[in-house]
Amino acid sequence: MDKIHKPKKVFVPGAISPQFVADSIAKHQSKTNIGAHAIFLGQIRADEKAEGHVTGIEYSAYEEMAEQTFHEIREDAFTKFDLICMHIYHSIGLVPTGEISLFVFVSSAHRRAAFEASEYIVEQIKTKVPIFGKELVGPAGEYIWKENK
Amino acid sequence: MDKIHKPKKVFVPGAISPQFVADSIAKHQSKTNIGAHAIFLGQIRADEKAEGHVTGIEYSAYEEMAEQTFHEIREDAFTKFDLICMHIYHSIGLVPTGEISLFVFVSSAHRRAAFEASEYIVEQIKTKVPIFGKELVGPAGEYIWKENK
Amino acid sequence: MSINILYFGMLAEISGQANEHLAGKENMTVNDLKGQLFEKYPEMREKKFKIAVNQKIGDDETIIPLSAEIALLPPFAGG
Amino acid sequence: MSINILYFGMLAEISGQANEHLAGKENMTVNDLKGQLFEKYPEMREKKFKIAVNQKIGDDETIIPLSAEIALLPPFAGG
Repeated sequence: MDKIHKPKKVFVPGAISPQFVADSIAKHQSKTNIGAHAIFLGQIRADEKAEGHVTGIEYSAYEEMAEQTFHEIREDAFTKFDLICMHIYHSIGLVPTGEISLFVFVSSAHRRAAFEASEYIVEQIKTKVPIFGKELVGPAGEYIWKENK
Repeated sequence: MDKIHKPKKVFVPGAISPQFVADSIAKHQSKTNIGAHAIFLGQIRADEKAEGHVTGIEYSAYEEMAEQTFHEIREDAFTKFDLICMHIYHSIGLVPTGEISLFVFVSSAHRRAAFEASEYIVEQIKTKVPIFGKELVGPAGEYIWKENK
Repeated sequence: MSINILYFGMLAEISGQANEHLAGKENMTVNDLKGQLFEKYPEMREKKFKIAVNQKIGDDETIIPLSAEIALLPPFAGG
Repeated sequence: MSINILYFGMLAEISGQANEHLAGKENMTVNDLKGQLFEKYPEMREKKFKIAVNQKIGDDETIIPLSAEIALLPPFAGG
């Protein structure tokens, strides 16, 4: 499956659950050439803004372009790093504070490739994928458009 | 709890389950200052040796010194990186091929600290902690003493 | 020639819609389109955004082909 | 003076035990102890190992204090 690198569905509605992460890990235990997994999880912070605390982020995306960009990031990372598996999941829609909105999971024989790929992929996602986020703040439900640095 | 940095029990008997990883993640969802989790998992490879495939690793340790060294690595990492939480778990005893023997879990407000700390901690563990491993190979149960590079 | 424009995030708020068709002309550039947009939606002048032409980020000189899909993309916030 | 020595991994296999007490003397160094060990277990000469004195890695010149806990540590394999 992974060798063909078919475009995969990245967007999942709402938060990504810890159980989903566990199930993904468990699926890789039959791949006995894997020695290292690096997992990155993005979690929604309750940042303090002038209007109040952030209570969640509502994600939207230019989905067709985003899925295509995720696919290109995958292909590029497989070329650059000696990886066995790679999975990327991103939330779409509302993700409340404390919940997970990004799950990047790379696996390799040795740790170096996993570490490097994990960081590289996250940076690529932050800068290249057309995903937009409304930070919901305060009890009145005001919002601020989020911008990656 | 995490601010006091009390020495924590690192060794767990046998393999570390994906469910254990999920439970650890879930416990961090109430910490709403966390924005990034980096997780490293070491998985046992079925490496091919002259005597046959590796079927598992039997870990032993100089436990008192190892726990103390893990504690020093923790303290050092908290000083070096802007972390909110850090957890390290390592197997002791037999871990079969495909199962997880190391779980390093760091959390921070922003991704950079989590990435850097994750890699640093894993390297420190590999070189400084007195843990020993017998790679069990082939059907006859022969073994080779493992050595980190 | 009519151009299909998709608006995202705060740009959809300014335009008040997720997409619309604007009149275009042959060999129109992204810069030409921006001029039209700024005239119609003066608020967009102050906003930071990129324009994707058929799902590729273009620059001001990029030519807009016939029946292209144009998207106005505010700053990215994924992750 | 008697020194308590812990053996780990392949060194425990060579010594045939997890720990033992060896006779020591005042101001004995790690190097002196190695000499004793190599005499008793010639096979250890070819093995790579570190010696921990009271849970700190020592070098050849490290003095072994009274009632120290000594550990022979083969290459680490954690992770």
